[in-house]
Amino acid sequence: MAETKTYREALREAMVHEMERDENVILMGEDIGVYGGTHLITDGLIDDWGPKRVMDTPISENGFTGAAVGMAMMGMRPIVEMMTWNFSFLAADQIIQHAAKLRYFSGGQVQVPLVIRGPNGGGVQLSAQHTHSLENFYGHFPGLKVVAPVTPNDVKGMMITAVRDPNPVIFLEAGALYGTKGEVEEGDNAVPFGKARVAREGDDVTLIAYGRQVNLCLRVADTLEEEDGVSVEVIDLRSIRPFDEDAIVESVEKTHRAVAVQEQWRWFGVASEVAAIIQDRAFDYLDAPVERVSGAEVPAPYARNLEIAAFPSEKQVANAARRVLYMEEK
Amino acid sequence: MAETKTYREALREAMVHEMERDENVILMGEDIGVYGGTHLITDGLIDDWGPKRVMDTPISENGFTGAAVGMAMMGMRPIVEMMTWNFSFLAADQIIQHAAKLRYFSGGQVQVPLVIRGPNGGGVQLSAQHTHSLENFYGHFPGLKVVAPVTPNDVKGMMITAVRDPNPVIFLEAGALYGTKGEVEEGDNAVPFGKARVAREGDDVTLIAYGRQVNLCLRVADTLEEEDGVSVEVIDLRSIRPFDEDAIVESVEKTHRAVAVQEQWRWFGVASEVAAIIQDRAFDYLDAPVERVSGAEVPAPYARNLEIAAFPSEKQVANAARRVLYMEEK
Amino acid sequence: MPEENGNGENGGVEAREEGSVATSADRLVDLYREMVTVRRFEEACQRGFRQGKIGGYLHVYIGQEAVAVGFLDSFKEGDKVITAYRDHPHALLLGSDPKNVMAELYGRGSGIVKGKGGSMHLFDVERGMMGGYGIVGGHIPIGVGIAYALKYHETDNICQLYLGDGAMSQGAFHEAANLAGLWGKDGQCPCLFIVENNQYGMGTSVERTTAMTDLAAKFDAYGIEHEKVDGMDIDAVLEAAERLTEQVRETGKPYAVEALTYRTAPHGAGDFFEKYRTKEEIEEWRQRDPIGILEKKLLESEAADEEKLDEIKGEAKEQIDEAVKFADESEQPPIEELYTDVYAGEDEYMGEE
Amino acid sequence: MPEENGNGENGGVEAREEGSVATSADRLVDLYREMVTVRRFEEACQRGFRQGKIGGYLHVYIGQEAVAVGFLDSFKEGDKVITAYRDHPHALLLGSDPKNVMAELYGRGSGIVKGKGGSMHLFDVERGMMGGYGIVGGHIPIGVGIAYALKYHETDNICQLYLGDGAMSQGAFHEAANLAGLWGKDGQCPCLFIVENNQYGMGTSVERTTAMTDLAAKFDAYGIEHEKVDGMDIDAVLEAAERLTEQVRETGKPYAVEALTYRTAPHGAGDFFEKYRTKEEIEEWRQRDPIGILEKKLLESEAADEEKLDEIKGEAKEQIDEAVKFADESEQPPIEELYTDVYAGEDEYMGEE
Ligand SMILES: Cc1ncc(C[n+]2csc(CCOP(=O)(O)OP(=O)(O)O)c2C)c(N)n1
Ligand SMILES: Cc1ncc(C[n+]2csc(CCOP(=O)(O)OP(=O)(O)O)c2C)c(N)n1
Ligand SMILES: [Mg+2]
Ligand SMILES: [Mg+2]
Repeated sequence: MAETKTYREALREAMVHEMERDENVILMGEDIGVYGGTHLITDGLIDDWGPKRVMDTPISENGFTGAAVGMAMMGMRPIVEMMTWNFSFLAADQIIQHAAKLRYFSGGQVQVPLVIRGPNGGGVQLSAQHTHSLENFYGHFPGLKVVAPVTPNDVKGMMITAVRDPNPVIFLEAGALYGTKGEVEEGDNAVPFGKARVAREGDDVTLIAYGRQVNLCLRVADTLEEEDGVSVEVIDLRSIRPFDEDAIVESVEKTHRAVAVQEQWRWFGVASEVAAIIQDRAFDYLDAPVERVSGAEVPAPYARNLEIAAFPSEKQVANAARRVLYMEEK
Repeated sequence: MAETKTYREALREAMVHEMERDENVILMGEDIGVYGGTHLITDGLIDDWGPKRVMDTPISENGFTGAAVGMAMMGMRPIVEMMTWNFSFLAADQIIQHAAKLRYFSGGQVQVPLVIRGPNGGGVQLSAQHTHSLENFYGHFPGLKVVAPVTPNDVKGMMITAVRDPNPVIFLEAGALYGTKGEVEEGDNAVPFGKARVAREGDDVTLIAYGRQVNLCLRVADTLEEEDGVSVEVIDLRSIRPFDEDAIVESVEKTHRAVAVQEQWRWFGVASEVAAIIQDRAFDYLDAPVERVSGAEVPAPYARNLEIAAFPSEKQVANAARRVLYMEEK
Repeated sequence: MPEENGNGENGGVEAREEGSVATSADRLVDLYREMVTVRRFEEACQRGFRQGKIGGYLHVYIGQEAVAVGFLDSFKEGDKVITAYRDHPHALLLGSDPKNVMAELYGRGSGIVKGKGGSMHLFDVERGMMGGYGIVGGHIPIGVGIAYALKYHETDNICQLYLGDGAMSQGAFHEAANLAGLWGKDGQCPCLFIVENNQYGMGTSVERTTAMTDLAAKFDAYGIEHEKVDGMDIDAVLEAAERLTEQVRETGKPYAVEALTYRTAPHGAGDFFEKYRTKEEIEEWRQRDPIGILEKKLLESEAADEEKLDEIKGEAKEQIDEAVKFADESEQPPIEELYTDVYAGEDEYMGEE
Repeated sequence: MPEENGNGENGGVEAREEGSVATSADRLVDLYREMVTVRRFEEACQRGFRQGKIGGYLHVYIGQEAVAVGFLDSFKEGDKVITAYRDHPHALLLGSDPKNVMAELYGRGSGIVKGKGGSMHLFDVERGMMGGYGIVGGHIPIGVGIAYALKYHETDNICQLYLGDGAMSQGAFHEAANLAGLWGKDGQCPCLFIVENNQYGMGTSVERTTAMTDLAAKFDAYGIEHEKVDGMDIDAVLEAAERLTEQVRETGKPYAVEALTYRTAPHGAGDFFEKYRTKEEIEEWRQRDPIGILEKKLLESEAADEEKLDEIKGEAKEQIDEAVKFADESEQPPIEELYTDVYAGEDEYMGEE
């Protein structure tokens, strides 16, 4: 059974599903209660669940994230809303130095079942301090899990998995897509971490992405199919740590060509890792170097025309695909 | 003219050199003055320069880094000691959201001539919270420059360049090597950013590293030469952002084989970027996939045997080189 | 509700050395003009946002005008101002052309920061505007460093550092205030903290963020003297501003003022619901609207008549209409601008193409 | 120099409900034993470090023993304790075997956290020891969250949260204390903040970190009540500990104690120079050594004679010698341990072999 729902609804549904199941699950964050959440993800929940299950916090990202770490060590399962991931630099010490490592430096005596969630990636004209894609930033650190679902079904299923995971999970939502709709399975549709999703099957070239770039790649795939007669496979990584190496290697063994697409900056990003993995594990299958398409190497500008130029475009991706196919760019 | 000096002495010499030249250059940080600096880099300087040029601060990494950003906007040139880079997660917001982006979001009205320096990388048994290599972490962000010198001469020359740079510079010192000696040029030996150094010339395989792994690679090169008759080129990246792509591409065009070595964790690290660049720009020259050797994918353990196993070893690097040469591992 | 100190019977302002009489009719009329201009500007922004001309986040200052107008009245050449994202009035009052400010919000190349920053990042460094900032609390350490630099360079200037009630929950506030107090011991930190306590950080009232709601008194922890001022009463603000800017200038020590005020507008342009406060509460505060209060005062004291006030309003409207027109007719920034201003110096840009 | 409140004439401790008499001879002798054991342990650590048996960072508690000994005397089953890296006494006093603690410092597999954490990261969760932490201030929010969870789970336990004077400059302290005060309004945060004010953070004295040096009073900003205690006087500490742990337990509200104490040892094992303080100052404080004070008290009150004290010292020495022997003879952790405890659950490890 599946119903059409927005990304926002699916996400909320997952959290409610888990709150019903386990009273250790609580929500906390800035303005998620009385105000309804800046992105309305938690709108109304404080009325149903009360302020103990839906806690408003002061503007203290490091403080409340750290408090949530303490709660998690005690068996609670906090889902912390980072109003946007841009504010998480303030909580980086608690996330990276504490949540991620506590189990290790306690010799396995504690675990930190904590979910930190919020919108990631660019929006519309949010400018330099409010536009970041932090997959690699958190994905670098052992002890964390990092996921970035793009479909409503995945956001629900991966949130359910995240809440049940005994480890800290960095849950990167496609902030620009809260209102987009898709089929969502009813009930418990837990989606495992570490498994990529083939968003579209194809034979000639593999586009590898996650988050809203998956949708961009799907559009590009249509274009390439129609205009260039190219059969495109699109892989949605969805899980950044753990990472599904096999999925991309297998695909490239079939297509012999790959383009990795990301909104984040190029250097030390996910696309570089993708390229490194493919050249390592599918060296003999590759007919062209893996291309990377990334956001422009500048802080995000405000003006809409500059901003559009700063995000990866369909044209860039299509041309990268054409290049690895040794076709003429357009 | 050159003299033998320790890394520590060379570093201090550079700072003093610039303090003499420009009274806007000040040092600030925790316990750098009265206490003499935990790593004795600044030992004695407060006596020579007084507390206005050598400022002790409270334990407020985000606060004093931010204050230094403000000072820099006003034309001062603070050199901030991060007692160790492990504490910089607390200042990540000031570094990434402010120092790096201020010039952009002010439309070029301000500049932030700020150096943040301190020991990076592992030491001996410092364990999980005190062992990080943050090259990729900061190297990802446009607006920052990131360098990681390993020789005494470079640490001096790159510090001089850093102080004169009108942009925020993340200066990652090889913390484990403060006491090591090398030839250091007298006077102004400014070393430009964005130029890698060929630490050893060779023909059969390229080892690419930075920081203390350069020394490890040089030892491996000796071994490979002696034991396996292999001629090894070693490239010291030294500058992470800007990055010298040409140097590694040229070397691989000659050797056809490369191993990237880093102490940091593998995922989204410098070595992945190196591999991505090489497969992109030297695809047709490569005779084997680029291998990556990284630190073990765990928070740093305390016990010495575990710690040693967690850092890249000569054996791992030598075997990676043998693999790309299609030779028997040892 | 605001406490009432710093105004009332003895709330008059001592004549400044320059000889201006604080509450002189002319001066109050000028300040009225400033408040009205700011208000018109903000209303035009709201319209622009609704029309889709302004994007991203937009935060207006409606209801709080007396605070920035009052404190910036004591701004002296060479002083610096820094604030968060609710920053339009600070730029305008420092003399930035409304045209360029509006153009910025419209994302135009003629914007005050070339269209690169938008509403939250107004800079006009020549005029002392050291920026608007988007990370709550993030600008506070920067402002303290600016104040320090002013002394390091042996000027007698000060930094006016504006911050919200919500920002006081941030660690950055704590660390920075502590540094200011510490450096101030040696007279090295001429920083005037101006807390714009508009009762809410987004939808969270002060009482819901801290058990100790006397925000001024929080500065005790840092050895920083402080007081409160009725931020709806321009006279009270002017008095505090003159006295305290002088004091900070002379001592080199930081000082904190909590201005009790209220944002009658929503937090941001996208904040429609306002479930966190009642219509009655907003109405109650509207009674104390700073422009309304001053209007009444001007009329009662016969410093101005209705006609004069209408004239001022008309001029303000005209000026802002022009700014909107300018913004609307300006071009988007040239696409090459994407890659400039990333780095200063030779290697202005280090990316691909 | 420490203020002298909480002791003196009326510094006696009220009898607890359980009927124990605070200053009973037996109890003081027991506490003496604890202090001496901790001291011996720390001295053995210093030796171990000099011998190269202990690596990394090492911070000992010498001079401060009365604080942890006194407060942990009021620890009840189910309570939690969290502190920074100067954490050996806290583990030992909660009942962790000195053998395993020493083995940890020696980096052995028999260490209390399997040799993975070292001196700064002692955990004994079963006994309530929620860890030692290496980032100054980092554990404070965690401790506040632990206290909250204790109430969320409807226990009547509390969290003893130890922190240094230096840690109070951290933003994390500010944010966490504010949360504690806020949650405490509803009785939901039974957290006892124990500031171990040993006068220095590394080489920086309190006066050099803040213009307002009354650390207890800094809790005013968060609506958290507070007091100071002479941390060199075990009697004073005991009195405060009993009274305040009960109060926090009953009210669910946080409370803060500033224990005035002194580290007579260097900050860390590698800190030889001590340019930041004079020999005289150290000597002055040594006069108030908590063990010395108690020793005198025991002898004067004839609660124990020299012989008894020697016996205790001997036993402590023996116990610690055994711990050292155990540590020294233990094996390093098996190399496979490198890859365990990274993740909980099925995918215990996700790296390359
Ligand atoms: C670190 C951080 N957290 C959260 C936000 C989102 N946010 C923007 S404004 C705001 C409220 C700030 O309130 P206050 O400081 O009182 O300023 P006001 O808006 O009332 O002027 C919040 C939470 C942010 N920008 N930065
Ligand atoms: C965030 C951070 N900054 C700096 C350090 C280095 N450091 C370790 S201990 C210490 C002093 C802390 O002083 P205090 O809190 O008074 O504790 P004490 O050592 O006196 O017990 C410092 C600066 C650190 N561990 N973490
Ligand atoms: Mg506010
Ligand atoms: Mg201390």
